[in-house]
Amino acid sequence: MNSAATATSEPGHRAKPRPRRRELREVTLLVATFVVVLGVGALRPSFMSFSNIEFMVLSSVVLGLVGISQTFVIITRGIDLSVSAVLGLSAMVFGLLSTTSSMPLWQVLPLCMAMGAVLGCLNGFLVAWLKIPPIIATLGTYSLYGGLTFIYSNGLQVDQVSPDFAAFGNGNLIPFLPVPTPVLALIAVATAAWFVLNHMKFGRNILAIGNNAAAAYNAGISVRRTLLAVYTISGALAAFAGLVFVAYTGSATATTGTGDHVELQSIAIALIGGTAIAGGRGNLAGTVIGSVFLSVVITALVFLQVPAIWYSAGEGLMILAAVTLGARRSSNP
Amino acid sequence: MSRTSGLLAAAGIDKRFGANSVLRNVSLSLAPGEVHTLMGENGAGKSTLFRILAGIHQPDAGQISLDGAALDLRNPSAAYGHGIYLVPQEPALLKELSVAENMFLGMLPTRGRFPSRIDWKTIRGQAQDALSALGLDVDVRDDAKHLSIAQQQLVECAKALLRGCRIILFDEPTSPLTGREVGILFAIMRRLRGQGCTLGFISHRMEEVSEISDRVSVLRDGAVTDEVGRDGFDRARLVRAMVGREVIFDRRRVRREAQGEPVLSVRGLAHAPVFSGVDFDVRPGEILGFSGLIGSGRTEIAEAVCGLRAKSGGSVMLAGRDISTSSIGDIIEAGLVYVPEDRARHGVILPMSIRDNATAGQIGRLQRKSGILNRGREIAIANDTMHRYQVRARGIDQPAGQLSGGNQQKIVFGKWMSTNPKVAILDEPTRGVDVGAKDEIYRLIEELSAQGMAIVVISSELEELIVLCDRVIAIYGGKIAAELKGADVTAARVGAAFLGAEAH
Amino acid sequence: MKPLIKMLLVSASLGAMATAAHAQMSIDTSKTIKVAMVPKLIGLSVFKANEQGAIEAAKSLNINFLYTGPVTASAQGQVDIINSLVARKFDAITVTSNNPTELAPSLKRAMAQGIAVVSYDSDVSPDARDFFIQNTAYPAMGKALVDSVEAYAGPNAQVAILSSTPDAAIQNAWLGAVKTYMAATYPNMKVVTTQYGQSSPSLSLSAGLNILHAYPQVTAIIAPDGAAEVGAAAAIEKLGMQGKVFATGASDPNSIRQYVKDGVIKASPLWDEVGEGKLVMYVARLAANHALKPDDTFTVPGLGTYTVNNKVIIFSEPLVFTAENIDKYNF
Amino acid sequence: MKYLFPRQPWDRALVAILVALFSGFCIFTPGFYDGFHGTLAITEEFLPFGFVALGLSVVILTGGIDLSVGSISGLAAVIMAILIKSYGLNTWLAVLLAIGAGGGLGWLNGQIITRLRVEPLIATLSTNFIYSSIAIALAGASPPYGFGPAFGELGTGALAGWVPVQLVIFIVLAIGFSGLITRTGYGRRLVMIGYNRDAAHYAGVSVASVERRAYCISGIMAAFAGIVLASYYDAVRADMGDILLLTSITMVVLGGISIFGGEGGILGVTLAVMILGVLRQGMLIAGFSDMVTTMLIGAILLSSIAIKNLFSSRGFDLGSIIRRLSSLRPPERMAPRS
Repeated sequence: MNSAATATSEPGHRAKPRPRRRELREVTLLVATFVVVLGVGALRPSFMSFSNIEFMVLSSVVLGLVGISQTFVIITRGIDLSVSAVLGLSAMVFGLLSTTSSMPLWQVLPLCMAMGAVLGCLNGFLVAWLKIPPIIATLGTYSLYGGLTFIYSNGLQVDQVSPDFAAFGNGNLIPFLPVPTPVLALIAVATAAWFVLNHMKFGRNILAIGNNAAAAYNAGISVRRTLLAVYTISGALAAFAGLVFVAYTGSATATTGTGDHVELQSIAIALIGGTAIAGGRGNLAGTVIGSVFLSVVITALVFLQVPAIWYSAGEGLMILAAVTLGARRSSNP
Repeated sequence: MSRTSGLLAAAGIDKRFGANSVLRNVSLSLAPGEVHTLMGENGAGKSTLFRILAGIHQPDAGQISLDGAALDLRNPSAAYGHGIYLVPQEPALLKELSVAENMFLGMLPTRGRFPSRIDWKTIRGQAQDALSALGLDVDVRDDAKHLSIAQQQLVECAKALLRGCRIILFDEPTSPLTGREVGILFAIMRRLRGQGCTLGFISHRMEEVSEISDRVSVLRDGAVTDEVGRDGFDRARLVRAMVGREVIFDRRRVRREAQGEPVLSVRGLAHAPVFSGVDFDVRPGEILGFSGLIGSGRTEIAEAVCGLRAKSGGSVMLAGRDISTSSIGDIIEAGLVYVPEDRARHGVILPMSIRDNATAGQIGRLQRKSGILNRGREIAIANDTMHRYQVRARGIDQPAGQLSGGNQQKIVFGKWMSTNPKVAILDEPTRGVDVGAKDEIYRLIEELSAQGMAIVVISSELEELIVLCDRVIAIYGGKIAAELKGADVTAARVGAAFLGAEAH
Repeated sequence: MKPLIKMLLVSASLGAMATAAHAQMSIDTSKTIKVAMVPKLIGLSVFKANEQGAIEAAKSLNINFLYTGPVTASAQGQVDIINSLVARKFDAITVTSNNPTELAPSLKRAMAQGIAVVSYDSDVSPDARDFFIQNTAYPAMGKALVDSVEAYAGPNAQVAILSSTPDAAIQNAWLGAVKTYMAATYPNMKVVTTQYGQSSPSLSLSAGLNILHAYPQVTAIIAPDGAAEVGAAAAIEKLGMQGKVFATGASDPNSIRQYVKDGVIKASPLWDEVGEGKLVMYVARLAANHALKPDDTFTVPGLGTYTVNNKVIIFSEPLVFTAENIDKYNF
Repeated sequence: MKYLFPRQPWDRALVAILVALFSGFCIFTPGFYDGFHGTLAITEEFLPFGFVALGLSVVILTGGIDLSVGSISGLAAVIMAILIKSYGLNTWLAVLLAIGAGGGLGWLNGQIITRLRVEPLIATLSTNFIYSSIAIALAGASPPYGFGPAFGELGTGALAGWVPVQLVIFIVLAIGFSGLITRTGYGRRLVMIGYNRDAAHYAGVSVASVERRAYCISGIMAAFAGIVLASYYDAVRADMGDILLLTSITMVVLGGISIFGGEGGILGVTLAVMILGVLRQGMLIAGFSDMVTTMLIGAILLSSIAIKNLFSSRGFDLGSIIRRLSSLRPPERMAPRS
């Protein structure tokens, strides 16, 4: 609260070299994940079977993808609640196109992502140009895009997708490498996101805006264009997650995404991963590992025969724990 | 760095914010190789003028030109393009980013084609070189949040140089700095001037102005009232130009040795590592000075005494009552108030009315048993504050944000004084306040003291402590380093306490 | 094998009976009436199939038909819609409810204004509707589900249940019937876990995978919910456990066609949703005409003769989809 | 009563919109105007949102948010139902206890936010998960229903046969909340915190305790909404509050309360409750489907804030509109200071 008064060193010389505090949340999470896997695995050996581990990783992919874009948005001090609606719409468009038309995968994929980008772009416009607080702007578009899904689907649902689509969701892209394509996609997207955030101007501009938008503007960074791009990417990635979802599950309904509260869960994993809700600081590796961690914990609850009704409570407690642990560490000046 | 000579001129500048006319037909020219100082009361429009020159605001009318060529400064980066850089009063470094990145903000060099990567090595190297050139020893990889305000200002200077800016405007840089830090800043300003840079400077402190300036322009109510060259400096003339009347300010209070029981008594106050072992007493009618550098712990001690900040040990007795564990509200109720130095952040709530602000310190007392506020008393208190401190406003329902800075400060002052405290701690009561208002505030403090209030004044201005205080405590490194009273409160001794403290 | 074959025979003979029936009641269709069909939510293909049948029937019955429902499966959303239908002076409202009791007050208000209320699929409280069309008798459905498990996973099957939500009325009724019948008929069959898919495809799939990982002894999954059965089947297929674990449930043929053909689902009971939609319109027309008594019989051309028993009409015996017959149904 | 008359341009605009909407529906939508009582009875369909919105207003005025209102109302209703059905408690005693439970849950939110220093958004997101789990667990497979006609009066009854009980309670509560915010010391502190928490802290306001009480109030109102819903439906469900959140936030924001805290009043919220309620019911009666209505509410939320941002503190005159639209520079927020 009193940061103005806490500067203690003098100019010209530093009293002591400060240890540079870097909280390595991703390492903490990785350790925690292993602890859970080993612990539950000791009680229920099948928990550690390859197929179960593959499943736990695979089932975190969709959330992980959305979490990455959510991380970018949160770094700018924003929030994107519309991701789940975009995901649902994209899943529906992709699924219906794959069953009702003969468009090949390589055409449908960019089409859906472009659609997601357009929807995200509208969010960006509302936030950056019309100055609507992100939580309100994306709450509004959440209703709008959710409605679009209903109108588009007209009561239909996707029950199965064509084989090449299904192969995209379940097969291995590289033969002899037992890593399913969605996991590869997540790794690729996460690596690209990490590169953008740490080694490209665009990424640094995002961080600068999250720290202090006015200062960034004064330094010649186009705040509005950057925000527009961040929300656009968020929409495109959510759409991509929708594709992965359909390809993996083979089904989509009008409440896909919104019904599963992907928007809240993606925020949750970003926070568990160590991204600060106040913006300016983000941890992509943490987000990705956070999504795996969430999936591992929920699966562990099943294996430990905890009644299903308590899963969401577990999720809530986990967010609280992650956030309070983070607050403890960063509250020291 | 191959720039033109850099004669920056503004002509006929008008600027309004909503209904407020801030600048009216202002003309100013900054010549290369000179330090041109802008003086003026709060709300005179100094910062606005600099911000217009730096492209942050756009004028409603008028023209800015560089070496005779008209400029269109639609945003700060356009200004950088013409070599103009503004060092803001409170440097806006991005806390979570490294110092090096902050310095290259908005112009990060990249290498490679696509995707072009940020060239971190070059950034770090150049940033370190630029800081070393200014004599600042900071690890550029460190996060900016670890720098002091003074360090941040020097980083801002380095930023300007990195951008090849030769016209650097300093918006009141010295008010958060200690004397020693000001010395370092001035040395750098002189070096820049020697290199042919054009420097703009805003300050309230007369000594600083006469020390560094080659030319002074005075603004009053949005218009230039005087402009003098170095040889024409005359304190009285400048002050008159600023306030529009004569001000006598070599006044000195008759120092008193207050008697009687201490009304506030602090023992063993500690909160490691910020401060520890703090003991002091204040008696009714006494003005106690707290001297010390920013970051010495003086503000933290005061806030801990007033319950605004956690403490790990020690006791605070107010009029014989232990208030060490009381809440802030109870402490104010018991008669101890702290008037913070940062008006905009801690003092006044800009969107709320004068009435709401003036009564904000005593909501509890205005409440009836039902919890409903006594409107009549609220109005009475607000009117009384307006009257007693001569606040210039349309009425008590005007939002505080529409008032000038000086009038806001008066309301802040009135807000805490209207709670009728026994002890008041005033933190930098004249920070960022112009000469005329300063004089008025000194008079008010003396008046309150004469009525028997015990007052603690925290200040980093030597002159202020000597003019006002009966007794001065020097704080260094979170501890009481020296105590001076009576005849010992002289410029030499208080100055020595600063120096002595620094020798530790 | 035996019970299943018997069941198939029963449903086949029922169909034969229906076509053989002749006694046709004349329905007064002189006046155009407005009838609304309110599903649990719009956007699910099972309800869409009802709509398909209803539209067909509405034409011949001189009905001005409207299909409208909430976007999420919420009772509140349905109440809002029912209230608006009352205000718009519909002649009959047909509804499958998200909650039996929450809808009751607004349906009672509709009845008080002379609007005929017909519930189908999921019932509302008996005093809040004129007639209820039950898809199929609960014990019959429970029996069909358990029998299909026994047929392929044997009488000692370890069964997992994957339902929609803990308080889904119709699912709970079926599961109750499943457990009763199981306990009475196959004492060695056991339910080892109950999980919920919230009627969401993704959550159902996760729950299905979780079941298979966490309970390796499971040999059959009973998933009496559209999304749940698909999720369970997809989970079995993903893990390559076709032939080791069998899924059954209550889902429309289009959703499970692929899995039935792949052998993950051998038999899955449901009923003819399109036909049910037709029947709903007939009953709505009759109720609006005040031509139906609480205990009555009537005949629907193309569907058969139905008995009204204390305002309840059972649509049919379970219709069991298998690899042989599934291509005959498209909904 | 003078202060009840809308003085803010925003409130006046809301009044105009409400009047236009209402008369528009009365004229163009057959079935909307259903006699005086029938039309008033429409309010029963949406006032539970309004109760939540009143409580949320208090939280949003402090600059916070409460995402757990939906699960609190579901949980409170389930608690009440169980107390009545399983423990045979007197209905009204059970209602009181359930409202108390709602207050307790809100208080717990406040504790997490102020003691653990968790962002309100995150804290209430987490407790939303937790509370809904508890509600589902308590409700079990067949949640109780049927609480008797006396209890039903709360949700569907009408005073003197024509004024819905819900409406009477809402008006009383709205006046009470308006007084709480504008007239009491607590309200003053609330607004101070919303505008500038640091300044409030320095002025001796116990920020944490004011906030805790705000979340407590929000919890109480959410619980009350849940109980009204239970009465209206004569049944409870664990997830019956889920639909409350988005619409209630929309009502608060459309009502002119700034999501950043401090600014706005209850009059605006009351008007927004009526506008959104009338709009939704009117659209449904006019035959628009649920999703079109939902989309429209989303669009209204966006355009209302956009309009407010474009023209805030600059009045609604044509000149300023043109100026704002022609200038694409970011607004200069900083007050001039030197």
